[in-house]
Amino acid sequence: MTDRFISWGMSQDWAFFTASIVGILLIALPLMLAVAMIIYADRKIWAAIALRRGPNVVGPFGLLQSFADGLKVFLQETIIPSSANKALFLIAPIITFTVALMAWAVIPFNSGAVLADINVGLLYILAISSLGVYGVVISGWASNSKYPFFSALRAAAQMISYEVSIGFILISVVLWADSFNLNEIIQAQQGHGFGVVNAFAFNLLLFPMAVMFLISAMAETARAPFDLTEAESELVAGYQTEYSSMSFALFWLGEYANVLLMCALNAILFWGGWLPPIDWAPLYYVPGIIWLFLKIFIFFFIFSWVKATVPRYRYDQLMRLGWKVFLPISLFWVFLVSGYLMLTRYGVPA
Amino acid sequence: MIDSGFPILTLMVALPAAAAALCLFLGASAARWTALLATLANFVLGCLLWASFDIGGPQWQFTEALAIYGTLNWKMGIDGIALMLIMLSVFLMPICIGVSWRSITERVGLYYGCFLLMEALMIGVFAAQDLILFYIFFEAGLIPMYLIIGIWGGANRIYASYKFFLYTLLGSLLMLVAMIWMIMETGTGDIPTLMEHDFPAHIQTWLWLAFFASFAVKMPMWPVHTWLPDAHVQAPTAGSVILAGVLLKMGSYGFIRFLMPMFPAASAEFMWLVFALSMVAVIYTSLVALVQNDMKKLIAYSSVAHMAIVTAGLFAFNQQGIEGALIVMLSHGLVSGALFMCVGVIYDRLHTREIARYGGLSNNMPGYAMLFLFFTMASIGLPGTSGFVGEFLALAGMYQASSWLALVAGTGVILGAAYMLWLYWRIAFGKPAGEDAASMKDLDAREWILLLPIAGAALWMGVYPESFLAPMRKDVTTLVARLAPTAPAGDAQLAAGEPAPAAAHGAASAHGAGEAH
Amino acid sequence: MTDLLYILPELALIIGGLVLLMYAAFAGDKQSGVINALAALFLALALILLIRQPEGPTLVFSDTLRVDSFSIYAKALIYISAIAALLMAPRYFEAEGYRAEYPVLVLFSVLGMSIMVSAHDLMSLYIGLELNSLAAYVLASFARTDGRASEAGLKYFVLGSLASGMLLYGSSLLYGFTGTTNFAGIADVFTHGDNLGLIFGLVFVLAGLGFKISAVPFHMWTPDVYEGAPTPVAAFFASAPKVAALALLTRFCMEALPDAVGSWQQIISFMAIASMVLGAIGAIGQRNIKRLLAYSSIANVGFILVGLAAAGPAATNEAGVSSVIIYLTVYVVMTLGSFLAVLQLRDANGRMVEDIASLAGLWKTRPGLATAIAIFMFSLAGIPPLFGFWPKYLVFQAAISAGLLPLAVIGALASVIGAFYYLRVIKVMMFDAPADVSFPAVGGVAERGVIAVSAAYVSLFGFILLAPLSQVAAWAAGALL
Amino acid sequence: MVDLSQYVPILLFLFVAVGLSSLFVFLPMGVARLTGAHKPDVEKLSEYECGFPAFEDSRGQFDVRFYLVAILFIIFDLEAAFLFPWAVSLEEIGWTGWFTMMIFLGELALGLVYAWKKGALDWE
Amino acid sequence: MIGLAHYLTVSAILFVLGVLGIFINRKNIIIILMAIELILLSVNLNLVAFSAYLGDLAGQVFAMFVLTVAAGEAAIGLAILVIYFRGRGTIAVDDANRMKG
Repeated sequence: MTDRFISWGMSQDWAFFTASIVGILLIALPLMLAVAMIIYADRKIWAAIALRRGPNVVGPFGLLQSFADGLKVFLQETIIPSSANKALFLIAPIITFTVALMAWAVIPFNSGAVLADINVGLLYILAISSLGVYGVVISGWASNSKYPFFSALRAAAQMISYEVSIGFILISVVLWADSFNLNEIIQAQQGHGFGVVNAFAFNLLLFPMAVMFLISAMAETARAPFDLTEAESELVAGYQTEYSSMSFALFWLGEYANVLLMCALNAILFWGGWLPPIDWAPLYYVPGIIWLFLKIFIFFFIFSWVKATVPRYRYDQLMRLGWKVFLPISLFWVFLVSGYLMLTRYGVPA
Repeated sequence: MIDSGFPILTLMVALPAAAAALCLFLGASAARWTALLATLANFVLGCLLWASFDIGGPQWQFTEALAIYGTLNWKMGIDGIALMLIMLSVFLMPICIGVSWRSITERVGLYYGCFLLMEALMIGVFAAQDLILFYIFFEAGLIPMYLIIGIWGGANRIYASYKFFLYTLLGSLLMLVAMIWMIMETGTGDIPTLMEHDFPAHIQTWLWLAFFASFAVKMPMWPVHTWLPDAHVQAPTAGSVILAGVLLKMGSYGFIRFLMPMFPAASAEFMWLVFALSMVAVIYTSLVALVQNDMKKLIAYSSVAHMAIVTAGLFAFNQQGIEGALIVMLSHGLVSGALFMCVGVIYDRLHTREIARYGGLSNNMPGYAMLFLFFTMASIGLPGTSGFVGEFLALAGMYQASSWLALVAGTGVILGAAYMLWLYWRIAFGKPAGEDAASMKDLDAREWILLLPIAGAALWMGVYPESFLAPMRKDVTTLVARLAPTAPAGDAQLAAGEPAPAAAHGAASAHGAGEAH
Repeated sequence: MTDLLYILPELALIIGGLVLLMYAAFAGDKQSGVINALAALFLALALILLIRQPEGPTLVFSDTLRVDSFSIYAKALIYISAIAALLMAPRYFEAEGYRAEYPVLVLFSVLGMSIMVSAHDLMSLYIGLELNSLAAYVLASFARTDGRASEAGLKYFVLGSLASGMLLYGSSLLYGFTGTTNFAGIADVFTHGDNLGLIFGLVFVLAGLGFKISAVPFHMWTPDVYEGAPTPVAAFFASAPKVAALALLTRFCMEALPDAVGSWQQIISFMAIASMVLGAIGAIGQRNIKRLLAYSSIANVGFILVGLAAAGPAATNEAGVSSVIIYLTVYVVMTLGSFLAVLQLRDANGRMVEDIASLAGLWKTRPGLATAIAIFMFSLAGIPPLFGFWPKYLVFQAAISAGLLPLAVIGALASVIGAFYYLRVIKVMMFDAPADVSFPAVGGVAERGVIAVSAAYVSLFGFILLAPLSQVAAWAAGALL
Repeated sequence: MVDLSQYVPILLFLFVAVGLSSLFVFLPMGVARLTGAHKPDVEKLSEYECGFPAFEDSRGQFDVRFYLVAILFIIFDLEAAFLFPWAVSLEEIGWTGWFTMMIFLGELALGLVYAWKKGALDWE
Repeated sequence: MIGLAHYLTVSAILFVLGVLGIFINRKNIIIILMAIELILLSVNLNLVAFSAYLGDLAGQVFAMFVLTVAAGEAAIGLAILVIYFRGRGTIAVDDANRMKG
């Protein structure tokens, strides 16, 4: 894109700048739209599984429901509890939403279609998504109210617990792809499964990691069945209890943006990203972005499906799963994968 | 008598040390007897030592050497001066043991252990020929003395023990630094070698000051003497005896062994300082002694005055002065020890040292009064007693160096007579201060046995001092020769017109000491 | 792989630590006595492996570690004092229940010290230091129920971390301005003169190490930690880590900064003077014997630093370093003995007695113990003929031959001040009338035997071993020259 | 120094994202004042507590297990920091590097076992 | 362009802030823990900047070590703090005064 702007007579720096801004807007605005739609989709899927109709009043098939909700919260009064720490109270949703957006900077939508093609993309995502916990903790603290506080604690503990195993899971992928660059990880999956399937997940060694990553992703985004942070029966609305108006909506949007990000990561890391599912030439005529969106939606469907069908975990079960199941397994898998790769790629030690 | 290769000095150190270790584990009575036997045995060894000492022979005798590590050697050897001081120690030691035979009832083993250790260390100090070895013996004496004062001392013993310990430690650590410097400079810690080594004059000044700091405190010289009255008053009788008798001599021994031969130039340079301090000390402490109500304190101050005469005599830099100082040292060792014992005798009966509580003792304690009188006279320097010989010689030597000094020191001797006689008068004559003082019993057999030998020795020294002077004479001559190049001329040469050294000797023989060889 | 052969003692410690950690996890605290014994055995094994080690000097692991006679000697000293610290622990913790982590932590801490004394690189230095410190922080607050212990741990942690921070900041500057973290490489750069960056780096590193050896002005944590930490831990802190940190400091100065003597000697001299004087003065008002020992350790570190400062000039390298080594050796014996003796002080209810005033009349009830304490105190004060005199003499000697006469003189004066508080302990025990506290005899024969042996060693008997000790010290010092 | 220009878009993204979210937070507050929806009162501004006034300070003591999780997280997450550079440089460092890391992981696993046996991973 | 001097300056500022945070802060021990982390971060910044400047990897390796050790340190610090809080019920700096002298 930079080249096109240069050809329009811009200087190198300005062209780069403009191209970046355009790229950012091309990511951020559709993302917000996508979030709105995905909320609608979520409710629809959930309703369908529960044999209900879901939103169907606003617009055709209720398609405009999210926008109506958005307008409503926009016009609502922003209530800041008198005992709250006001600055922090307002900063928390900003952090949450900012972080949720930022991670998308390195997501490749197609070969070369990435805002910042940095060589440590995966590390960047890990780093940025770790920051998400700050929004939660700060909101819980700043509200100065019991339920948000406990919820924030729970959320923080939950998120960091699963981050550990996510870190180890990713090592397996990185080992195999030998890179942190998401594009290179995707390209490494070309024909990976049985020579034809473009996905790491079809590797016997990596499939368990794919499953674990999917589950960890749900826990990391506090989606059901791991939505203990806002378990209505216990914690009202969790750390968002004291929020209202757009501040509340920002948490909501950020949450769904994160869900989408996790779906995208699932797709990219284990299911070939923008590659077509099968390494078959005709499929490559379909633009990669379509494949990616398709995969993201499939994963989102899985997320919704799980949310609608699986009962909520208890907190101790959640922690046990993270620390006593995923962590040891992923740790062991690092050994397994790296050992296998050493033997196959670099030979038996002399 | 004793084979020259026989390590008698080591034996004399080891015997009491071993007995000390043994005493720690023994019961009261066994410890007493062990201590007595060990000290007596050591006294016998000392007599053997004296008998085998070759008067006029090599300067260093009974030498033994054993390398320990680096510049630290187990090197022993004595000259006449050391011999005499060792004799003083081994002579006083059994008496000290006897003094505390009954008065010490608590922790007897530790008590005698400390005393025996003191004996070993004192002999070590006088026999050591290695700087660091000397320092170790010198400094180690602090520990048993600290315990003796602190555990068995009087009411204010804690303060006294601290003061004693810290004063002496402060001085000697500075000396240690100087010693290390000397060893680094010369590459040897051998005392005889160092006694002939010529350090550059400006460095001598510093080294002299460092050594002086240590020995002046130990001696003690005015104004760093203040620990002594406290220590004496608080220490048990035997502790006072050993303190006055031997420990103070370590300081003057240091003057003779280190300060003067090793740094002759600095000694000459600081002669005025020593003289000034001595003069002040003689007058001041005598005056202070006059106003004391406490017998021990009075004798303690008299010790300071006597030691001032010693320093003044030593720094006269001539044969008479130094010989006199040495005799004063020995005499003071005997007499002040005996005086403390005399105080102890009545203290044991009345448990007070206040002069005013006594009086008229000549009535109910005639034997005691007689002995006390003898020692008082010896302390004053009555002719026929040891004190006279020493003080006369020292004053004669001083007069050669500085007539003013002799004048002031002479005044001090007169003042000494004043306070000692007054003390005796208050105690022995007049009316008894009370029933209890009047009803005190005279000396018992043990006390006679303890006091008589000292009286005998003092008398011997007074009548025939040559026995004691002879072994030391050659060493003193060597010392005087060593000092001669830098010694300033005195203002009162006795025999003008004759060659000075010969005249000096002539003066020495004038009072009957004579040339023995 | 051959590199591994040079760290066999460390390997023994690692494997021992991990095995015992697992044992501790599975067997629980009931087996802690066994684990304690096993840990001591592993340390003994490390000691044996150490003695069989080639004396080198050998650089291993990309020149980050140096195995030489100096490191071997320092490690031997560390292992032995750690064994002693281990052996005294179980009985102390008896009352509240001994926990199995203690020996494991000691092992890890010792491992860190092992790396410290071998460090030939800023990285290995840091890793060793932290491995030691992290375990030490936990040890300091090991008595969980004791408020003083956790406060001690907290203070130790905060100031220790600050120290590591300063050390690291200095390391980063040294690295930046020399382009290497290797001691030899740093030394090379210093031969071309120094600049402000290097000096800053050096100052920060020395300041950081100053914390670890508790030299004034970085000593604030020491009294609190010694008082608050459980007594065996305090004994451990006073011995092994001191050896390690001082050995490290010596090695750093000698190997990385031989051409910057002018710079570091000043700093070390300043720390030496300040430690000797403030250590002595600070101890005077103390009522708790552990605090007193803490100040005593500060003062003693000052004396050791005198030896190190003297090791600066090329002519007195060996005298300085070997005086440091000998001082450390004797100091370790004295301090371990003192703490062992303090451990014996329990009243009739089994509570520890730390108040000096309560020791009054100890001589009556426990004459042997009182004698031992008196020997340790006189020895710490450096009064001859006790052996504590000798290392003081050696550092003074080294200082004087290095032309640092003021250090020796100030050291002498500080000794006098120091003698004052050591005397006070003796005074209370020996002179004062017995207090109400009675001291029943506690501990086994072994414990009392160790006290007796160390008391004997620091008494006159030390001089008998003087020649071998000096030769070994010279051998060890030779590795750094 | 390393060329950091490829991170410039990320920096710009940060500005845009912060701007966007701030807008979302603060714009409705302004709008609410204009529309008159902004009507705070004491009850409205009090924190939520099941319909009762709050009993006590909300920031009370909380379970020590949260600290435990935090401690465990710090350890295990940061040890992973060593794995990342290792994972992409296996080729260069070869078997030595692999064995080294396996020893490291083994020790980490031992740590996990210890924490497990000590009950640090139990939430009950 | 941002050069070595800038990095060093920032790092020095962070370092000083960290040290001041430890000494000046009289409120809360947690803040001290944060100040310690700040110091270590300033060191890391230094190391990485030097490493990049010198084109030498050792600095980054060092930084990794520092990072890991800092983690361990933080963990232990937190653990000690928890014990302390349990015993004392406060984490105010001024209350850590049970021992004096």
